Amino acid sequence: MPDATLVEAINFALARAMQDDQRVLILGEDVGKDGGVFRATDGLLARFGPARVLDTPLAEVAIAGVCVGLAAQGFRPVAEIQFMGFAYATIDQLLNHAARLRSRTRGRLTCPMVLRTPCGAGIHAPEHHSESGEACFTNIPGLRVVIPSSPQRGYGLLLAAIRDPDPVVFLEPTRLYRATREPIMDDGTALPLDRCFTLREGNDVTLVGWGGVTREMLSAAERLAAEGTEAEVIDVATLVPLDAETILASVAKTGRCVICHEAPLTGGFGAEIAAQLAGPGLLSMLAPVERVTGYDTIVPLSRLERHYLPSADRILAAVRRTLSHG
Amino acid sequence: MPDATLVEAINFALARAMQDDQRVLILGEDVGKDGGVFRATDGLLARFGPARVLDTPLAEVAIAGVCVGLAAQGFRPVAEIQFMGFAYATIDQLLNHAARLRSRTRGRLTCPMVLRTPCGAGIHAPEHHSESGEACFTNIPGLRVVIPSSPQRGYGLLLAAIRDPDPVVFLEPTRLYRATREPIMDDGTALPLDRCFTLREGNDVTLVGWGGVTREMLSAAERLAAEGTEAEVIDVATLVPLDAETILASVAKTGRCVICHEAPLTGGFGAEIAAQLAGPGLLSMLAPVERVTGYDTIVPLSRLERHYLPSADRILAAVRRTLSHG
Amino acid sequence: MTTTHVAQFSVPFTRHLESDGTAVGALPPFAGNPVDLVPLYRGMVLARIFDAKAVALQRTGRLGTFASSLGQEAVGVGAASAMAADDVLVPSFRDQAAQLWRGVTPVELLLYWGGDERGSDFAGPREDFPISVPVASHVPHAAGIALALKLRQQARGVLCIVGDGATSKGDFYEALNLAGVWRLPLVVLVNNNQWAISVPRSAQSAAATLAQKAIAAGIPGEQVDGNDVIAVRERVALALERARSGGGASLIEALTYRLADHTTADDARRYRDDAEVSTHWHGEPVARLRAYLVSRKAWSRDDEERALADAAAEIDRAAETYLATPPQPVWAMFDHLFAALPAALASQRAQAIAGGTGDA
Amino acid sequence: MTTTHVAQFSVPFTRHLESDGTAVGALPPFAGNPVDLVPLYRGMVLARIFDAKAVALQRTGRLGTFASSLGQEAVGVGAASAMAADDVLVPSFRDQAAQLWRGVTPVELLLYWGGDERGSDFAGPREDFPISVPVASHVPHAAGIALALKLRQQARGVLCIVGDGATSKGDFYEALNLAGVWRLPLVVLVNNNQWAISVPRSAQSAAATLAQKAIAAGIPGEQVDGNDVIAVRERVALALERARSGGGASLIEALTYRLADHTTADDARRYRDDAEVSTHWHGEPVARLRAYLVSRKAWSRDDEERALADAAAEIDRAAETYLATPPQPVWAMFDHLFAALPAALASQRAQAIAGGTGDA
Ligand SMILES: Cc1ncc(C[n+]2csc(CCOP(=O)(O)OP(=O)(O)O)c2C)c(N)n1
Ligand SMILES: Cc1ncc(C[n+]2csc(CCOP(=O)(O)OP(=O)(O)O)c2C)c(N)n1
Ligand SMILES: [Mg+2]
Ligand SMILES: [Mg+2]
Repeated sequence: MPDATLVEAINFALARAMQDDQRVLILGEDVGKDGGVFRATDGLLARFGPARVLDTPLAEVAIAGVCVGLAAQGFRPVAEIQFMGFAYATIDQLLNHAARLRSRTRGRLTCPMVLRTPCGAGIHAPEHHSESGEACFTNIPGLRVVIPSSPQRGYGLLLAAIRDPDPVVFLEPTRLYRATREPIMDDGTALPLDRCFTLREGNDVTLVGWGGVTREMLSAAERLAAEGTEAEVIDVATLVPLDAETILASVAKTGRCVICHEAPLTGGFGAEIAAQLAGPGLLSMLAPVERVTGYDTIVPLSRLERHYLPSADRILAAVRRTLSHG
Repeated sequence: MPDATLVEAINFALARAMQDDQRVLILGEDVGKDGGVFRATDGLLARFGPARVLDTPLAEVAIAGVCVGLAAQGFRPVAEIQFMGFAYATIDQLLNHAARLRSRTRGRLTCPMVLRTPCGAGIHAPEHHSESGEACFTNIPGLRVVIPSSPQRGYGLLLAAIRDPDPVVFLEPTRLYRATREPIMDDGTALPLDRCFTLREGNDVTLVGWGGVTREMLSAAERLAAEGTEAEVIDVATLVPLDAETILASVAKTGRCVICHEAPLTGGFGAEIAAQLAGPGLLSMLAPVERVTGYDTIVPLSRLERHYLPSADRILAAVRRTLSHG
Repeated sequence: MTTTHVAQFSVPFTRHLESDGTAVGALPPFAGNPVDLVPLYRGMVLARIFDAKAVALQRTGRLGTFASSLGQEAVGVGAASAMAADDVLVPSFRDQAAQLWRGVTPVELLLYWGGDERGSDFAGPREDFPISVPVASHVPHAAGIALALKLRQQARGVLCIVGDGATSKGDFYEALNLAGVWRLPLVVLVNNNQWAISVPRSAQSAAATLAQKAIAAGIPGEQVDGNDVIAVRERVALALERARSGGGASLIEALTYRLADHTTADDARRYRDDAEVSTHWHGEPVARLRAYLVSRKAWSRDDEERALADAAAEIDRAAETYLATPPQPVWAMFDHLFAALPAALASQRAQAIAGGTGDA
Repeated sequence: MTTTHVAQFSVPFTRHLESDGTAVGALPPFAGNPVDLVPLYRGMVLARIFDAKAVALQRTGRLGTFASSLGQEAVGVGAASAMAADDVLVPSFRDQAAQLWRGVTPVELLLYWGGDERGSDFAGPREDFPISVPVASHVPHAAGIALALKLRQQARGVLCIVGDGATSKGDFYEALNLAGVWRLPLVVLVNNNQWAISVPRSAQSAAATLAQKAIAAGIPGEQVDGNDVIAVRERVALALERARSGGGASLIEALTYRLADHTTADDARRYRDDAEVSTHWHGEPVARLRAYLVSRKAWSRDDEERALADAAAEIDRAAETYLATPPQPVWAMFDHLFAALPAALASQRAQAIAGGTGDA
C-alpha cells in the first residue's frame, strides 16, 4: 500500500484504468512527455505509448469535441484541461453534445468521456488559474460532476468516472494535490458516483462541502470537538447526481447545517444543498442554514487570495451562529 | 403609447438607446438587413446605418470578444447571440474577460457590454433552440444576469442593461416574444437592475420565478384566487445581483413559497432563492419550499416539449402541497 | 535585406459538367457509362422531392422548422456516393440528400424534423452522427471519429459537411488544424451555398476561396463545382481514398447556391434579390445532370416521369408513416439520459408521468 | 475535366541581420545610422535583466510564477518600437519586453506577477490591454479595439501578440477572420518560439509556416526573423502603417526560440534536449545586434558595461519598490468589481473586512 498524494493517486487511477481497459485514452495539452503541468499523467506515455497518450494542439474546444467522437466510437477518452480557467470553452461541447448524445440518438450513440481539470485557488497561481467554476457545469442534464478531496477518494472516484458509461466532469482541487499523503489501495476499486462521504460523525451540526474546503471543514470540526461540539462532516464528492439523502439524514439528526465551498456564493452549488434543506429537509432545521463560501468577487491574485478562501475560522463562526439559535 | 409585444419592446429599447447614445452599437449574426431571426433588430440598420449595426461572421466567441475590446474603448456594444444554445461558447469570454476587466485593471478598463440572447422552450423550435441555461451565468462574479417577462419590463430592463457600466447577460424568453401585447411607454425610462417585480400581491403563498414561467405563475394565481387563496407573484427579473429582500419580505408574510423556472431543477438558479429561504428566511417558513422547474433532462424536441415545461397545473399542485402543511 | 519566399500554395477548381450539362473532356471512370449515373440522378430527385414534401408539411403545421437543400442536391449525393458503407458521415442540418443516400430513411428524417428524437436513432448507417444544429460544432466530433478509426488502424474515412458560414467558427478551425497535424482520415466538405442565413459569402470572410482555409491547417484544399455531381463525387472519392490510405485530412469547397429560404422560418426576400436567385436556377444540379443524361440518351421523358412518380410515392408513404407514428411516452426523456437513471431522478420521472402534478 | 487554379499564395520571409550580426544588404531607413539602434539594444537588455530579476525573485519566493522572454527580446522590442504611442498593444503573458518599451514600469510588471492587480492599472499606456493569460483569448479583444478605432475613423492601429501555440485556437482564428473581412487596423504578431510548454511547433500544426494562417483569413501573412530586431521592427511598422491607413489586418510570424523554461513552474529538461537549446544560443537577438553595433563601431565594451549596470540598477530599484509595496486592503476585491457595489454585496464586503467571521 504505497503512500500517495492526491495527484499521485490520480496518476495511479489513470494507469490502472489504462491497464484494465484498452479503450481508455489520455489526451490534452502537455500530458505526454511532460506528464501534465501537475504531473498527473507522469509516466503514462512511457508506459502506454503515443497511441494512448496524446499531446494535443493548444485547443480546448477541439479536445472536448474530439472526445465526443472518440467516445461515440467506443473509446473511453480521458481529457485533461490544464486549468479550470480554460475549461469554460468546453461547456458548449459538453452541454450541446457530450451530455446529450445518448439522449438525442435514443441510445444509439453514447459518450463515455471524462474531462479532468484542476480547480480552485490557494496555490499562489497566476491570474485565471484559481477558478472554482463547478456551478457552470451542475445545471447540465446528462453530465456528472465529481470533485474528490482526498487521495483515496480521488483514486476511486476517477476510476468510477472513467468506467461510467456517460460523460463526467472531474474537478481536482489544486491545493489538495500535494497537501497530504495517505496510504492508497491501488487495487482497482472504484467508489460510487452517487454517494456523499461522511468523513466524521457528529450529532450537533452538519458541515457539508467539497473539494478544497474539506480540510477546513475537518479542522473546524476538530476545534469544535475540543469545545464539546460534535460536527458531522460530509464530503459531497459527486455534486451531480446529488446524494441529497445522506445530507438530509445528517441534518435530520443535527438540525443545523453549514454548507462550505470555495466558489462564489450566489448561484453556487451550495445553494442546491440549501434548497434541499429548505424543501424536504425543512422540518429538521433548528437554525438557518449557513453558507461559507468564496465571496461574489473575482478570485484575487495571490496577495489577497487567502482573504477570499473560506477558512476554518469562517466555518467556526458560522457554526457558532447556527448553534446560537434555540 | 403603442401596443407592443416583448420582441417589439426590445426593438424599441434598442432604437431608443442608439438614439440617445452614440456609443451604442448592435452586432451579431443577421442583425442587419434581416433584422435578427426574431426581428428584434428590425429597422435598426436602415435607421442607424452599417457603422452602428454590424452583421458579424458566424463566430460567437469572436462576437463576445469583440464586444470586450469595443467596450474597453468606450463603446457600448449590444451583441445578439441567435439562440441560447449558441451562447455557451461565449462563457469563456464573459467569465475570463468581460466580467473581470474592471477588477483586473482596478478600474482602468471597463466593459459596459450587453449580450442578448433568446432562451427557453415552448415554440416548437429545432434541436438546441430551447435551452434555459441561466445557471451557467449566475455564478460569475462581475456579471449581471437579467431576464424580462413582459414587454414593458423587457423595454425598461434592456435600457438599464445598456446603460449599465458593467457587463450584462440579457435573456429573452422566446415563448414570450409574441405571446402578449401591452401598451408600452417608449419614453426612455429604465427599470432598476437590482429589484424584483411583484406582479400580484397576496398573503397566502409566494410564487417566485422568472422568464417564460411567469405567465404560468400568474395563471395559477388566478385559479387560486377563484378558490380563495391569494398568491403573491414575484418576477425576479434580475437574477444577479439578486434582490433577496423582496422575496424574503414576501415569504415573511406568506410563510410559503413555490419557486418556478424553466431550467432544470438541480443546480438551477431557483436553488439560490431556496437557499435564501433556508438561511435568512428560515424562521418565516411554514412549509417546505417547493420548486417547480424543468426536469433534469435534455429539453425534449417539440413533440414532448410541453411535458417538460412547468405548467400552471404543476404550480398549483405544488401550492397545494405547501398549503397542506400546518 | 533578404526576402525569400518560404511557402507557396494554390487552390485548384474542378468541374466536369458545364452548367448546361455539357461534359468538359473525359469523365472519371465511374461516369464512363452514363447509365451508371442514373442512381445519382435519382438520389438528387429523391432529395428534392423529400424537401418539397417537408416544406409542405411544415407549411401545414405538421413538421417543425425545416432547412431545404433545394439546388444543393449534388453536394450531398455526390459526397455520399463517394463514401464506402463503413465510412462515417458527420452531417450538418442541410444534409438530408447525403443522409438519404446513406440509408437514413425519409421516415426517420421526418421524425427528427417533426420533433421526435427517434429520428436520430436511424437503423441504417449506425455509426453516422445525427445532424448538428450548432454550426461547425460537429467538426471536432468528426476529427475524434477519424482518430478512432486511425487508432484502430482501419482503412475507413470520415466525411464531415459544413456550410460556408461554418468556416468562420473556431471549432471548425481547431478541428481542421488538429486533423492536419495528426494526419487523420477526415474530409471536410464545405457546402458553400453563398449564404449563411442573411449573410452573404463575401461578408463571411475576406478569403478569396473557402478552400484556402485548408492552408492554415497544412492540408490540401480545393474547390469543386458543387452543382456538378460528377465532380463532387470524384473529388470527394479521391480525398476519402487518400484519407483511408493514411494520406491525412483535406478540405473541399463545393460551390453551389441556396435556391430556397434558409429554413421555413426564414424569408429570404428581406435580404436578397429574387433576380440573384433566378440567375442561379440556371446550372442547378438536377437539370444539369438530366441534360447530360438526355444528351447521352441515357434518360427519357418517360424515365423522368416514372422517376418523379416513384420518388413522390416513396416520400408520400414515408410522410404517412411519420404522421401515423405516435409520440414517445413521457418517460422517454428520462430513459435515454443516462445508461441507468440515477436514483436522484426517479421521483422526477414519476412526477412527469403523473403529468407533473405528483410529488417530486 | 477542367482543373484550373483559382487562387495563388506565397509566404515571404525577411531578415536584415544574419545570426552573427552581419547585415544583409541595405537596412531600412530607421536603421541607417547604427547609433539610432542603440535604444533598441538597451530595450532588449532591459527586458533581459528584468526577466533575470523576476526569475530570481520567484526562486526566492518573492514573486509568483513568471514567464521569461529570454532569447525573444527582439520580438517585443522590435514590435513595440514600431508602434506609435497611440497605437494599442494587446499583449500575451510573455510580452514584458514590449510592455516595458511601451511605458509599463518594471514595478507594475512585478506587482502583477507578484499577485497584485494594481500591476495591470499601469500609468503609462492607458489603453493597452493587460496581459492575457488564457492563450489567444485576447485576439478578439484586439479586433474589437481595432473596430473601435476604425469606427471613430482614427488613424491608429492595434498590435496583438500571441505565441505559436495560440495559433491552434479557435478564438485566434475567429478574430483573424473577422478582422480580415472587416478590414480592421489590426496586426497580429505570432511570437513563434518553437514551443508551447512541452509541445513543439511541429506537433502544433501541419502548416509549413504559421504565417500562412493568414491565408485562411484572406489577409497578408509573412515570416520574419524574430531574433533580428531590425527586421521585426521594419515589418511590424509596415503592417501597422497599412493598418492605420485603411489597408486592413495582417499577420506576422516572428521566428525565434524560447531559451528558458516555459515558466518558473516548468522544467523543460523533461521534454527537450539541452543540445537543442544550446544551438539556439547562437543567433540570439541581444548578441546579434551587439555584434552589428560593435562592427559598426557604435558600441564598445564600456558602453556595454554601463548599459548593463544602468539597467540592473533600474530593475533593482524597481524590485525594491515592489517589495516595499504593501498589499491592497481586503476590500479591494469588492471595490473594483462593479462601478458601484450592488447592495446585495455590501454584507459580504463587511464580512471580508471582519476577517470573514462577521455576519454575512
Ligand atoms: C453556433 C451557431 N450559431 C448560430 C446558429 C444559427 N444558425 C443556424 S444556420 C445558420 C447559418 C449557417 O450558414 P452556413 O454555415 O452557410 O450553412 P447553410 O445554412 O447555408 O447551409 C445560423 C447562423 C447555429 N445553428 N449555430
Ligand atoms: C486557453 C489556454 N489553454 C491553456 C493554457 C495553459 N498554457 C499557458 S501557456 C501555454 C503554452 C502557450 O504556448 P505559446 O502560445 O506557444 O506561447 P509561449 O508560452 O510559447 O510564449 C499553455 C498551454 C492557457 N494559458 N490558456
Ligand atoms: Mg451557407
Ligand atoms: Mg511558444
